Amino acid sequence: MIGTAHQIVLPVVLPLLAAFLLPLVGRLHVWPARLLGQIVGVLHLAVVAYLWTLVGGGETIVSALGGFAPPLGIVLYADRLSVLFLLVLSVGILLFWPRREHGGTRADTLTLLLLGGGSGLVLSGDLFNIFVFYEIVAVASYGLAASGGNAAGFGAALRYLLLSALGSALALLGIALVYGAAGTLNLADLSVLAPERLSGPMGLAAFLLLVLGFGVKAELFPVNTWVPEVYTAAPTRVTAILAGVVSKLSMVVILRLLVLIFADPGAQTLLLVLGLAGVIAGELAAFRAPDLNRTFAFSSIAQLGLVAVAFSIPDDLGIAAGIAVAVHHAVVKPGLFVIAGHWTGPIERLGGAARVSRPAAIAFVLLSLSIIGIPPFPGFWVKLLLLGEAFAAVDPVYALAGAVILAATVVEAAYLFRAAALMWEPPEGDNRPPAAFPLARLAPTLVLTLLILLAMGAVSPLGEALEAMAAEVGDAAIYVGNVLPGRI
Amino acid sequence: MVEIANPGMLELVVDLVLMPIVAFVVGLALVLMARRVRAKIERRVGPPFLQPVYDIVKLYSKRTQISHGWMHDVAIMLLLGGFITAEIFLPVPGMSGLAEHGDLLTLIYIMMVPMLGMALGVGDCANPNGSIGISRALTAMLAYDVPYIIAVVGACMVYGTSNLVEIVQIQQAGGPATWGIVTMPLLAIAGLISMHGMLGKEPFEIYIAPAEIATGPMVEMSGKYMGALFVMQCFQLYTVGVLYTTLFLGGGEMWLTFLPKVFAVILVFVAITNLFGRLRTEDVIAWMWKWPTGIALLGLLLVMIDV
Amino acid sequence: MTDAMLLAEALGDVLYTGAIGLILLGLYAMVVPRHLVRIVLGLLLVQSGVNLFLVAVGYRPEAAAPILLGGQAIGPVVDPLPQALVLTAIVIGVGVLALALALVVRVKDVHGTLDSREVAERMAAETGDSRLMPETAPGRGAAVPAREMLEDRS
Amino acid sequence: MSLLDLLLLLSLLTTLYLYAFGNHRNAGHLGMVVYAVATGLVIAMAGPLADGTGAVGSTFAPVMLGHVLSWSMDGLGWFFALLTTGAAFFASWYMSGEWNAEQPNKRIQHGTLALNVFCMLLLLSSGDLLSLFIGWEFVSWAAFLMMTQLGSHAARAAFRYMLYALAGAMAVFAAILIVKAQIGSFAFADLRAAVPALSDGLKWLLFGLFGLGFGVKMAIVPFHLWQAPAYSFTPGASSAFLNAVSARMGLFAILLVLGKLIGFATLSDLALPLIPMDAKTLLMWVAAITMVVPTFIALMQTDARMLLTWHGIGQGGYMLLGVLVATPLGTAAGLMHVLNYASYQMALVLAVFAVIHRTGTADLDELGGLIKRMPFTYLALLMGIIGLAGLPPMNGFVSKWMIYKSLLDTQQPLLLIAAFVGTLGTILSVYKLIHNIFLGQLRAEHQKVGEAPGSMLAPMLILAGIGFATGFFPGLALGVVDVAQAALGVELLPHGLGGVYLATGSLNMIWVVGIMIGAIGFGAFVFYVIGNRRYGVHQFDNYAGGHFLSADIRYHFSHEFYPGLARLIGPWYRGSVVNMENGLMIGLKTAGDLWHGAFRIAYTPFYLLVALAIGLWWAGLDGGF
Repeated sequence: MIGTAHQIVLPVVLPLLAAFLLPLVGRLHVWPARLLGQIVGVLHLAVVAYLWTLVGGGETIVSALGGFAPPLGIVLYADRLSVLFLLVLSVGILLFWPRREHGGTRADTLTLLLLGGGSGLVLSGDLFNIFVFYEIVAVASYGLAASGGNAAGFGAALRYLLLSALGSALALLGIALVYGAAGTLNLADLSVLAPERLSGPMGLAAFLLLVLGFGVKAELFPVNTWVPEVYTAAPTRVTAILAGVVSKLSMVVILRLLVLIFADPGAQTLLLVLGLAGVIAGELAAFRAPDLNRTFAFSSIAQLGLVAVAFSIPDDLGIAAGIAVAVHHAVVKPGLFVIAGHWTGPIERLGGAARVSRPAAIAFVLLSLSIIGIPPFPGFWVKLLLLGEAFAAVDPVYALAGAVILAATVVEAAYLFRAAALMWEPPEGDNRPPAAFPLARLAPTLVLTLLILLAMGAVSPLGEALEAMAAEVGDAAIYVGNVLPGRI
Repeated sequence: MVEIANPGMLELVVDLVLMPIVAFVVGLALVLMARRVRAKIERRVGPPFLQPVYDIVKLYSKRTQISHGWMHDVAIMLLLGGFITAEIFLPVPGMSGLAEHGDLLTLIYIMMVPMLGMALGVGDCANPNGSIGISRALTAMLAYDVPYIIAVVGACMVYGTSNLVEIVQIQQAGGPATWGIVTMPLLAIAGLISMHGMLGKEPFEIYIAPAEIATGPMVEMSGKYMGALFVMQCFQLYTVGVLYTTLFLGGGEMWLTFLPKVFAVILVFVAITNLFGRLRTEDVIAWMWKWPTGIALLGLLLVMIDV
Repeated sequence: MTDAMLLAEALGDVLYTGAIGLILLGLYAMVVPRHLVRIVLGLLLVQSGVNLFLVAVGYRPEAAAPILLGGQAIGPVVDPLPQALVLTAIVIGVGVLALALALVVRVKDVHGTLDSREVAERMAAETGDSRLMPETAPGRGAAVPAREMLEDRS
Repeated sequence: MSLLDLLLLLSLLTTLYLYAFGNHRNAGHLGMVVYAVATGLVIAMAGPLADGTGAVGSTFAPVMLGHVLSWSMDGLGWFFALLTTGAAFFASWYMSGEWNAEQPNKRIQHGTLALNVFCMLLLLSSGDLLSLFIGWEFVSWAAFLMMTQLGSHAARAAFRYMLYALAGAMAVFAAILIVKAQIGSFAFADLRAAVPALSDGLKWLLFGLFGLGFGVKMAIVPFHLWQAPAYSFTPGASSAFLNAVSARMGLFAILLVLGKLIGFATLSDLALPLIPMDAKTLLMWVAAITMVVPTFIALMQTDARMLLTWHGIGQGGYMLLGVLVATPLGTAAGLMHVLNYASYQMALVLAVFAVIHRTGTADLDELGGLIKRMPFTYLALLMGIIGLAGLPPMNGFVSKWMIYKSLLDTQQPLLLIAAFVGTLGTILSVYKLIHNIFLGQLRAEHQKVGEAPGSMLAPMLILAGIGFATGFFPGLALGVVDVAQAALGVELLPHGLGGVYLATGSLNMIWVVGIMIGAIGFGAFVFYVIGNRRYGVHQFDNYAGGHFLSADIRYHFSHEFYPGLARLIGPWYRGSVVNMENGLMIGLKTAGDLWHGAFRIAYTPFYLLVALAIGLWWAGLDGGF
């Protein structure tokens, strides 16, 4: 149905507007600008929460911008999936809102840009708008990556930019291919036309280009080389946002593309291969990573690989598993990056960390346990969902993928617990123990850990909600029916 | 549950008393025989008839009775107790004692108890020579027990039971053609060699080696401690002889045919003993694990094909 | 089929070939050279190629520009949508390129070099990952300020 | 609220309480009380379980992601639960007195013990495959927590354990997910019903995955490397508890899944290609190798704790072999060995830790003569090693005899010989243990060592006493075993108080032990009454080849106790499995370095290009360009 709720525009427009306003206000004085940014952030959360009340029961909101009806007009589409990730985005960004950093309001502006762009990314119902919002997110993240002010940050941001821009260009090429074949860019419209016009190798090539292009942010396998550099060089909060939230938004886009347009075995196989390669590459590289930052960077590559594998399973429950992995990772990884951002330096120097700051060490262990997938932590149920689907899939390739994931889990536990065990050891030799953790810096981690612990008690309702959501997302007909009533 | 006909109380008591005594007396005779045969081979006259008894009496009545600790004393009790127990579970003509309540496997384990007791006692003496002796003796045990157990297992498979009384009955019912030595000659050979090792005679007596480690386990034994060892030797010769007879030579239908078999077995050991020098510890293992074990495994293979 | 139509068809092919050629040229420039400005220029080439491709997708032989004159259509027109898209893409591309060049300047400032590989090595050294490069690393975990390294080299 | 609820709740609360207030000096006593109550609860559950079909359910059944998790304890779980709470009771007793006063990390010791008990009870009462897996993970991590508490090399050993355990757990996870995918349910009954219909390949897969997963916990060869160091470097009572109970969880799971659900009979129908062997025989040979190899590794140890834990691995092989024989006798033997082993191994480990407590070392080259100072500890250790070596009159003999007998009756002489060789190695090794610690010369620095305190002596002597009592009256233990055996669906073994009577040979321990006591009594009579009076001398009053001995002269043979044997079989210790483990680790590291390097060095768009090219080629291939 075409909803009348125009609040759906607010999450996009508000932050963008504020982002452009902020530097102007900042000219006058810094603090009102910062206040403005924060107010908009909170407002965004409020709007998103309100949106959730609208779509939470399974309804959807479709809003045609400017009054042009789809497929000609531009569509914003909000269902539970998009609002869920809006929520993740909003909470993530609020939790890691820039503190007083040098550069005045620059970081605030970029963060707002990211917020607006990201909101647009998950809400867009149109391939080209997705591209535009993706670029907005990208530009914001380049700026944020360089905002640490350290030499490595500039280099990393540049290399990130080059790769990402190349990826975007290729994605645009993919969009051109799609348009050339189908003559439309509206997702719903494409979904109707795809079986006819995008099923051949052309379609697959377009999907490849799109996945490689959008995969840069989603940390997909061969285009994720920027990850360790940027996550090491960028400020902790930026790392947390990029790894925790932004990467998931791109995955949501890829999911939409897969479900609506490229729902054929070729595309699924492609995503499976990329995802699996990401899992292997990420876990193995993390195993040899010299410091916590890189460890988690590689580990998040692997986790995103898991998401890709889950999405590639041709089944609604696979989608549910993918969403679960994504959300779980979005909760856990930022918390871990906060710890890594404070305890930098070689892992071997972590000795004595637990004595210096017990809450941090305990949070580290709990979050690690969850990410490895040890019962009763939520991570276990997530993995159960994912692997259960993998082993139940008709194609035995998925069982093989499941086996690889299980093996990767052991490697994952090895590097996480090597670090955890070191924390309880006394410092080696003459080394000093790592710096004590101010509780204020640790606060986001503690909040996220608490969230994980609370989720332990709500596994079943969450799982049911996820399955309902996945059933909705997985059915292209629902999407098309909502956007283009009458076409089906 | 298989019902076992319990022997009458009186009969049991008689068995319990008589079996160790018989074992002791026959054991003394066996020791005497061993010494006389050795003397004959060395062209000596040899000890008088009652010499073993004299030895025991002498040792028990010596004034120097040095104890090295309570484990040293307990060891002596374990030595004697272990072998007496073993005798009671080893059927002989007319007396099966408690053999129905514990089979061949049990007997093998009971026979290890005095060995362990002695090892503990020697250890308590705090003399490294003794400890070295025990180390060597246990190593030798590891060597000879492998072919030994293969032979025993093979025998159990052939007879289809591990009950000693039944093993004897089967052989006696079928006559010499069903004796172990006929039905499983290879196992019988392996058993003979390994039991020779068990007796600790040349060439397997490196653990005593008087010139090197001052008689090893016996280094701190004097007086009645030594006497107990002497008694143990009687029991050991008897047990090994009877066990071999029971497993491979048809057991005993009556004492008249039974005792000659036992003496013959021991005579073979004694005869072999005097032909050899002494093997080093690792050579004992290497040899035991090569030849008797090989023969025994071959025998077991034949048995398995047969069964 | 008229000559003009044939010419128009050929033009379409030329457009596609040119676009693909630009993209390949750009990719080459991004992968092989190590000079950062060349790499950025490569990116420019790729973007241009993609834009050209997008325009070519909307191209129809013998069609007019999609401009309404006096409120009425004038026969077949080329697809206007790709053109609008390209416009947006060009704007975005310019922005990104500007940002890229700005970052190149900063990189040159802090690292003192425009060789992409050297930049990578220096970054690795600064963030403490010298596991694979003993010859350039000043020592594990030692964070050497970029300026000092610059002076060392001169 | 059922008894099971009560039991689980009790142990959970104990865990929380002891973790919070474990530093209190009465924590050990509290633990004793709690574990005694828990044991009582377990015993109270026996009634409905005795016929083998009953189970005590839990009312706690959360629904997780559409799967109902259920917990209910049947006879098999009950058997192991009894073992667990009993072992915890003695461990807690050991920790209640002087030990407790001197430990720096009491809270962790008490807390982890309680946590382990809770997790084990949870595992033992699991009612479906999912709760089994959850319990399995719980047990693994609880044990990890217990092992890692001393830090440094204990932490390293625990870390290694964790990797092994997790790899095993992942295998189990894969197996239960395959089961779920194939039969659509996690329920035990459904798996049992579906097994006959599964294909052979699938059965092999499940056998391999479950066997590997559970086998890792049992430390069957070649997954045995982790266990000895992990158990050894854990403090006293915790180590004893781990030794006695922890690895038995693997046996429980094997019995439950392979024995009860899939069925050993099914396994023996799975033939291997080329060689005449089936899955069950294969596992039996694995068990046999597990009996022999770790035992001979134990023989070469110089640390008393390591020696014992290596033997623990070998003893696990006996249990597995016993239950795999799968006749009434064999199953009973394997299960009884679990109880017996727990009693003597705990006594042994506790005794060794008492020695460490007094002397500060467990190095077999640096002790000696302690029988003069710690006679009761010596007694506990002596009874323990007699049990471990499987000699009469201790209970270890009974279960080993039954294992031998079952192998003999099922015509498997080669396995029997392997078992026997293992026993011979054990005898050698335990003599070295007791000789090097307690016999021989008392070292000068240990002249003033005192006997272990009563709170530590009592549990180990009582455990040794249990070992003797169940050796004297095996019927006591066999009665307990019956419950588990009934639950497994194996025919019960007819037995009396004194032992078993079979057509092919019987064992009545009342007679054996009775006669032995009598005969030793007679030996004592002969010793004390006949002959001249003995007199004690100082240990320096020894034959020393003409030397005068004094306190500073080392007159004790302990280092490399079996030189002849070592010379011969030394070259056989090639460390193949260690090399395998190292190789795996190096391979992993190399792969990690390669990927890590790939992320670091190359200029990044290159990968994109390669992926694009391959992808386009593949897309063309797939679409038929």
